Amino acid sequence: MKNKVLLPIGVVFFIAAARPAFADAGTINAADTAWMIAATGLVLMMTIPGLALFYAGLVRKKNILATMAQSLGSVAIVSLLWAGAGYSLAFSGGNAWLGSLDRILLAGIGMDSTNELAKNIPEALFMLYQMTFAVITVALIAGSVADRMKFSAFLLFGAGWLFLVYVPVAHWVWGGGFLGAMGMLDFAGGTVVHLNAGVAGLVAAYLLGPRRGYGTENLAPHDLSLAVIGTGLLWVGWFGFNGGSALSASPRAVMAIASTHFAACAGACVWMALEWWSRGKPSVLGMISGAVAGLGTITPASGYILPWHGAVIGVLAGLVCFWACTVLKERCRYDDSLDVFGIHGLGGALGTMLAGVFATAAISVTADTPNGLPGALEGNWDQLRVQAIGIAVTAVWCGVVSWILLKLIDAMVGLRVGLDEERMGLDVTLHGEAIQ
Amino acid sequence: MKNKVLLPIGVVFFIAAARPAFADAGTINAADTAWMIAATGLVLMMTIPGLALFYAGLVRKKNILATMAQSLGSVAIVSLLWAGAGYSLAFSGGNAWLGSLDRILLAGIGMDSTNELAKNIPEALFMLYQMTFAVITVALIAGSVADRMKFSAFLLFGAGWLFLVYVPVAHWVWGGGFLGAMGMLDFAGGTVVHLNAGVAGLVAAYLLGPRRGYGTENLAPHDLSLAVIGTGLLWVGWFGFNGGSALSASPRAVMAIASTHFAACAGACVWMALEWWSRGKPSVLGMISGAVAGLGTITPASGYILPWHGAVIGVLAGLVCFWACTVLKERCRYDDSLDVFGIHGLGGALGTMLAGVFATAAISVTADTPNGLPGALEGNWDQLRVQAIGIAVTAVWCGVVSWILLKLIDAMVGLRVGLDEERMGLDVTLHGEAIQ
Amino acid sequence: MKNKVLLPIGVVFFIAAARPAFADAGTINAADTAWMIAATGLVLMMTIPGLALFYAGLVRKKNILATMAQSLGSVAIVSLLWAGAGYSLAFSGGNAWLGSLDRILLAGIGMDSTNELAKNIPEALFMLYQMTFAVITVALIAGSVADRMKFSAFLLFGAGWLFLVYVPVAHWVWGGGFLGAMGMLDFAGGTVVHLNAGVAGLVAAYLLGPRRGYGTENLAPHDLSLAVIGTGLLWVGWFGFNGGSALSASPRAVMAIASTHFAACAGACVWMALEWWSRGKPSVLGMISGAVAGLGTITPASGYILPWHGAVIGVLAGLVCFWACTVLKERCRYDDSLDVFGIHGLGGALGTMLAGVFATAAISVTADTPNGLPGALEGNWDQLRVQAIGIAVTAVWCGVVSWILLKLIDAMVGLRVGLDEERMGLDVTLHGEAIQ
Amino acid sequence: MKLVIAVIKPFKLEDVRDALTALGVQGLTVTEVKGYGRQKGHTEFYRGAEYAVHFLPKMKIEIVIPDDREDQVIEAITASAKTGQIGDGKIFVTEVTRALRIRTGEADNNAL
Amino acid sequence: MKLVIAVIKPFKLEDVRDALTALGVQGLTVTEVKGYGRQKGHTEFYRGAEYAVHFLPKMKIEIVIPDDREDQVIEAITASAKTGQIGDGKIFVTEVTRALRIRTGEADNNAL
Amino acid sequence: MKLVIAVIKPFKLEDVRDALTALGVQGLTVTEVKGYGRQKGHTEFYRGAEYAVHFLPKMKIEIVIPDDREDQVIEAITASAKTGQIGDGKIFVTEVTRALRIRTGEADNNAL
Ligand SMILES: Nc1ncnc2c1ncn2[C@@H]1O[C@H](COP(=O)(O)OP(=O)(O)O)[C@@H](O)[C@H]1O
Ligand SMILES: Nc1ncnc2c1ncn2[C@@H]1O[C@H](COP(=O)(O)OP(=O)(O)O)[C@@H](O)[C@H]1O
Ligand SMILES: Nc1ncnc2c1ncn2[C@@H]1O[C@H](COP(=O)(O)OP(=O)(O)O)[C@@H](O)[C@H]1O
Repeated sequence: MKNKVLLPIGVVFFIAAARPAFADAGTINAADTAWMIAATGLVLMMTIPGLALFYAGLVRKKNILATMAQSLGSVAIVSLLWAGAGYSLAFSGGNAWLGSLDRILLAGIGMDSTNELAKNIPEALFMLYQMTFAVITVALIAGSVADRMKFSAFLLFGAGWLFLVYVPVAHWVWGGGFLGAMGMLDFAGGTVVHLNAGVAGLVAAYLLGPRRGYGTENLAPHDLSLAVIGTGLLWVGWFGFNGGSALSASPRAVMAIASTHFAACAGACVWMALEWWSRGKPSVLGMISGAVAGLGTITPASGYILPWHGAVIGVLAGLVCFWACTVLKERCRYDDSLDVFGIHGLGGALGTMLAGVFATAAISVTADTPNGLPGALEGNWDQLRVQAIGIAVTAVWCGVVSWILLKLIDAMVGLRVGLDEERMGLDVTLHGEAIQ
Repeated sequence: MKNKVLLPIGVVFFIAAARPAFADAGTINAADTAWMIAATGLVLMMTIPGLALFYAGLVRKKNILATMAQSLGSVAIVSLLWAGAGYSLAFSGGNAWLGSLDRILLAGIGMDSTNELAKNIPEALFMLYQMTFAVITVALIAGSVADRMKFSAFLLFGAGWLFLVYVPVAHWVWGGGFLGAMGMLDFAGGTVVHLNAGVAGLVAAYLLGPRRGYGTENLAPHDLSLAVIGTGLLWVGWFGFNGGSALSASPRAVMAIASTHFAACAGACVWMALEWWSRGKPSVLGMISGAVAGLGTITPASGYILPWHGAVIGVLAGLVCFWACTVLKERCRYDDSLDVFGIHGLGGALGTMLAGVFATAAISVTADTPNGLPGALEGNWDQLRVQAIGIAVTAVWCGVVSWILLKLIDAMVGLRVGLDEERMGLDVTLHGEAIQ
Repeated sequence: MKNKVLLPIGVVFFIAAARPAFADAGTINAADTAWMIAATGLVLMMTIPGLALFYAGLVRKKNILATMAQSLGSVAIVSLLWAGAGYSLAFSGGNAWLGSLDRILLAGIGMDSTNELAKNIPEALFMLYQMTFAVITVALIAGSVADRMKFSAFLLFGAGWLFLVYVPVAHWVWGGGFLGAMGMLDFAGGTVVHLNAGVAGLVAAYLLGPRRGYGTENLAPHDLSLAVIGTGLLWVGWFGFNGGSALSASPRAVMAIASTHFAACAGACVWMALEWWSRGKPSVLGMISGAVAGLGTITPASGYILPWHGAVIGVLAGLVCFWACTVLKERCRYDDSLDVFGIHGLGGALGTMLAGVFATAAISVTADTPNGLPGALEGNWDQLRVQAIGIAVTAVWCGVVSWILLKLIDAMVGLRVGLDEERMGLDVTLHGEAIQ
Repeated sequence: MKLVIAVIKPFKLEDVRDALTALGVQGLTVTEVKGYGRQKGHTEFYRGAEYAVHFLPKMKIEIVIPDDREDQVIEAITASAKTGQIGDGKIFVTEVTRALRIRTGEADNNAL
Repeated sequence: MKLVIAVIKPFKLEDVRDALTALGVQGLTVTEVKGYGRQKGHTEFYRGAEYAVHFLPKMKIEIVIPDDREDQVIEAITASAKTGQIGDGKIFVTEVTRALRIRTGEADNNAL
Repeated sequence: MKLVIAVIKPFKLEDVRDALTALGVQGLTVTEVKGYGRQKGHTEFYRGAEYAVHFLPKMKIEIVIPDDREDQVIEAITASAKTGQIGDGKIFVTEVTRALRIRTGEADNNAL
């Protein structure tokens, strides 16, 4: 809210608009607040129950509850750590590398405080909204290690990774750090969320080793209908994820939602078509995989592009992620159980590059960047270099730190359950309960 | 947007966009945008996962995924076709019969463009919101043909039907076409959505023939709990469906939601009471059927009436749809598997007539119709004639075109799976996967 | 929005909020309306499908549908009775004991009417929002009597209890009655909703007697994954429950949501830790129980406190409710099947006391209470006395009236199904259907 | 007495039960089983992975009958369960040395 | 050796198991089955359609025991599974010619 | 003919099937069962309540074979189902007096 001059404005809205704005504190806008509360709820819903269902639907019956426990645990623990220090270290100023300690334990967040990055909504709301991103990023990783990781190890990893990887990367890209300063485009988390989760998942899958029976036993999902419910909630929730990243109830939020939706549709159609063509049958798992691939891939570009760009990105997402899950994984022989790397990791990287391709000045224009942020299609080829640097920095940092952290945790409590526990299923052995 | 006087107002927002406001384009209202984004998300949620669950819960275990695939496929394909041409042909001006080609491939939809029909929200949002209606209408039809239609045939039918039936009818009623011009009342889709889907479903059910074992084998729903989850999400989503049709965060939206909710409650109570009385036991399927009957039936009237009218309409919906599903269907010997015609078709027609009965000037008043739109109860008996014409035109057009289209598709790829495939279940035979 | 005169804006709410307020009718605010519609939808979603799933996931397979029927029935019947008279008796003025008859059958609720208690939103919206609270309170009680109560008896009880307990208590605390006048703090329903439901449930559980096989047979939940889905929807819905209780899209709503979320997280962590420590395994049921305990307990305090208070309250909620469900219940030998008393009853009472402890003037300040409402931590020890009176009055009234009402219904139709019906399961015997 | 075990196609269950009750058989016990045999299964695929599902859903019917009804019962099952297509299933017979009705204590043929 | 097959009401399973372990029986195998018999089923209805569900949930217990324990075991099951109401179920006995413990290769009575 | 009943650990099913098909066994029937035996179950707890779950998931395989293949089949099952740990399961053999293929009416050894 930089402009304190009174300006003529041409409209009193039919229904009451509500933007007082005479006092300094009064930069908070009720309409934006209304939307951002909804968006925060939507992104929380993406993790519980969205992601919990999506993942639970893909594992075997004996691991359904354990898989859900990982989503629940991520919400509970990451949220508290975020309030404790994560938010402060990511989003409260600081230097190019890390935020400040000003908001440790939420100190100073009051009724009328706002964050520099979103002066139109209460700071507590900005903090909560960003929290839901940290939560889902950690929860996503669980898909790579499904069916075999210890719950204790997962929680320790999530807590450590939040501070060592998520928080710095979020600061670099969004919180005033060097990647953002360099002009890197990542609207809603192609690198911060999806690439990050994908790389961490890949590293964890390598370190843990494949599931017992991988390649020999039937590891088919127990109940794909759960995964379909989860996909529906993820999809709707993504309106809050990408649309909310506009941080206002504005046309930009709408544009982000439009490209997001068309990317999901195109991803689903492409994956469906590829399966139909290659195997004679389009699977439901394929359709939802394509939709999620489209959603993950559009994320970094969503607020910078035109709706039809979304469809193009969705098509590319479907092609690349299909190949990653069916060909690449086979070839590299890692067991990324639920394809976090193949879908989110590669999708996130691809989308980050495509943001550099499709960014459109007319959409990405803001008060701070009055000329918009053009991409390669509009002649700004250099943007691709910036995007590539962002991807490389994130992937390397995340990969290395995740590896070290997992090694440490392995030494402390062990990463993987025993063979008998894996065979009996994690529900009973880790949580003492079972789907009857 | 009545007030065109310039007022001083003190703030230009940091992020964007949306409130430029010095020019004509500046009619976009953030509060309405906030609500309409939420409403769009809610209506999408009605299809995935709402309707997917509702229908999946009513079929046999071997067809659960195939049923969900139909909802997913409708979302993916109808959305893209809507962006490609559907929106333009339905909602961008044109003549009495069809819209223009101005918005083909979303051409011209920018940050500050609006549609004549909703100047207070970004056009992209109006386009998305209307898209969710097209999506669910096609998805609804799947209920009639559950358990036996080929997935390929369903997708072809959905794509063709969208352009040949949905788009013209939507234009006629809402997009500036002749039914709207005639004064026909259909607030949120009694004819456009529900009657349309019901008639198409009925025609399809006749052409496909009954499910193998209909009337002899036990075709009981596998897991009604899924249908209950679906009903809950449909019900909540309907707040966006009917409330959103006010296109603003206004008392009218609230009134629509109030009558919607009471209609659902009354429908559920009536169906429950009828079963209790006629069979000694109120079934859960009965309760949710009544609720959905109430919701479908109130739809065309919702934004024109008082809340208590909603309860009356819900009662009538429960009575008529109960009779349709238990008596009429038996008598006419069609196998409309999940009662799309009995609930949505008849409910939509009934509600469209009742909109003509209960429309209340004080509620239906708008800028364009400053005297409101009174119904028969307020002396405007002629409205019933108009409503009847709307119903007849829609039903006949939809019935004839659906029939022709299905015949064509039958000739091209065949409508129905083989007997063995039907017996093994569509999940395995069409999609190569199964609920374990 | 009738007022077309240009007016100076006279009030800048401390919190921004933007409620014009110079004209009588023109007080309705679109942004607040947008958020409150969403909040109303969220709270409805808490009952269907949220609570329906949460409870259904905790019973045995043969009772899943019957459990869901209780949630559905509560929605349908309580909503209609609320419109009929409940709202009027609770929220339309009246005296210290009961509201007036002014709004019987929603008389007088028009497009621009507002309630004194929420002038910034349409009255119909306030009525609907409050309705969703009445609905979920009745639905909550079903958890205590799961697996054995007659559906008819439950509906009769719900209807009677609504008018004899819920409506008066809501009026006493929120509608202008004597508890509110005394200064009792209950932001979103610690006494009105949670304590009330818990006490009614406890009384009902005592009168019905334990489930057949309690303590000897294996009564393990059939499918906890349903309960996890339910928890996710309850959690997100609670943003509408507590955040919506601010009745505006304001920082206060955000603060309520923040403390709510951290309480849920802390509750989940504590319960998880207690189980891990006492039994070696953290169960998923434990995590969700802790989350719900945190959510229920924070409710009365949520809009008066700082976010970190929420975490503290969540910790206490986890400790107390864990003890209630594992130790207290064992000792007192009642069979409160799904721990409505242990979690909601005690949590509601605890939270109501803690509201008196943590209430913070800076957060609880409003136009009516410009100095805020300080609690014991800010020196206002007397608040604890007031809170205790509120709890005692509610518990005694609810306990006594529930007991009498249940006895009456027992005499009329009988409370409990027969032994054979209980053994065969309520789905088949009461509703004539089953999960296959 | 004999225990007749028939493994049949699931959708034939009602037909078989009707045929048996027509014969006066008063009780039988049914189990959902998976069968492996000449009838081929199908392939399910999940993203990269393909699983051959060799086991097909079948119904196993167990009926204990007096010795003299064996032929009748087998004929009734054969007639009602037959579609003529591969996978119709099998009937096996074993000897039962004792039968008892728990409720009354009636034994052997009286217990059936 | 004998194979004792008991079809009982599901909620009696724990009682029967307790009675058998009290006798020293060290192993048994349980299957969820559907029973058709004198005990009547129920009708389920779904909108227009009504389906008579003739098959009731039962538990089938299979126990292989040395010949000399047959009477004991049957008595224990009868006593513990009985409610006196229709549908209590049946006990059938067949001859087992061979038994083997997979883990150790122990045979016949030693394998049980 | 013999009916071989093997109760094995679920994850050994594919191994056993492979071993049997290698022998030329052309059909078998599998049932999900719960086993009670020396292998201990686990405890599940739900808020206040603890339930001892004594019954472990097992797979029951039923194969009818000609008399002369009994030893072969039993050996194949033993070899393929063995982990050496408690709970590996049992094999029981009973006599079958008659077998019939429903589709063709072929009888006894020809029906298998
Ligand atoms: N030797 C056998 N022992 C036990 N069950 C068998 C045997 N052979 C076949 N079955 C059962 O019978 C079913 C049908 O057998 P299959 O060979 O597929 O067809 P058909 O009965 O037409 O020869 C199998 O799925 C299996 O359950
Ligand atoms: N002849 C039979 N062969 C196999 N199972 C039987 C037979 N008769 C009864 N059963 C089983 O025993 C159960 C109980 O039998 P039912 O006739 O209902 O009651 P009761 O045992 O009191 O006579 C049946 O549900 C069925 O599973
Ligand atoms: N006497 C018996 N009759 C029937 N089934 C048995 C018997 N004893 C064991 N079983 C089955 O065999 C399984 C394995 O037996 P168990 O005693 O646990 O281990 P082991 O086979 O190593 O001795 C049991 O779970 C049960 O299903």
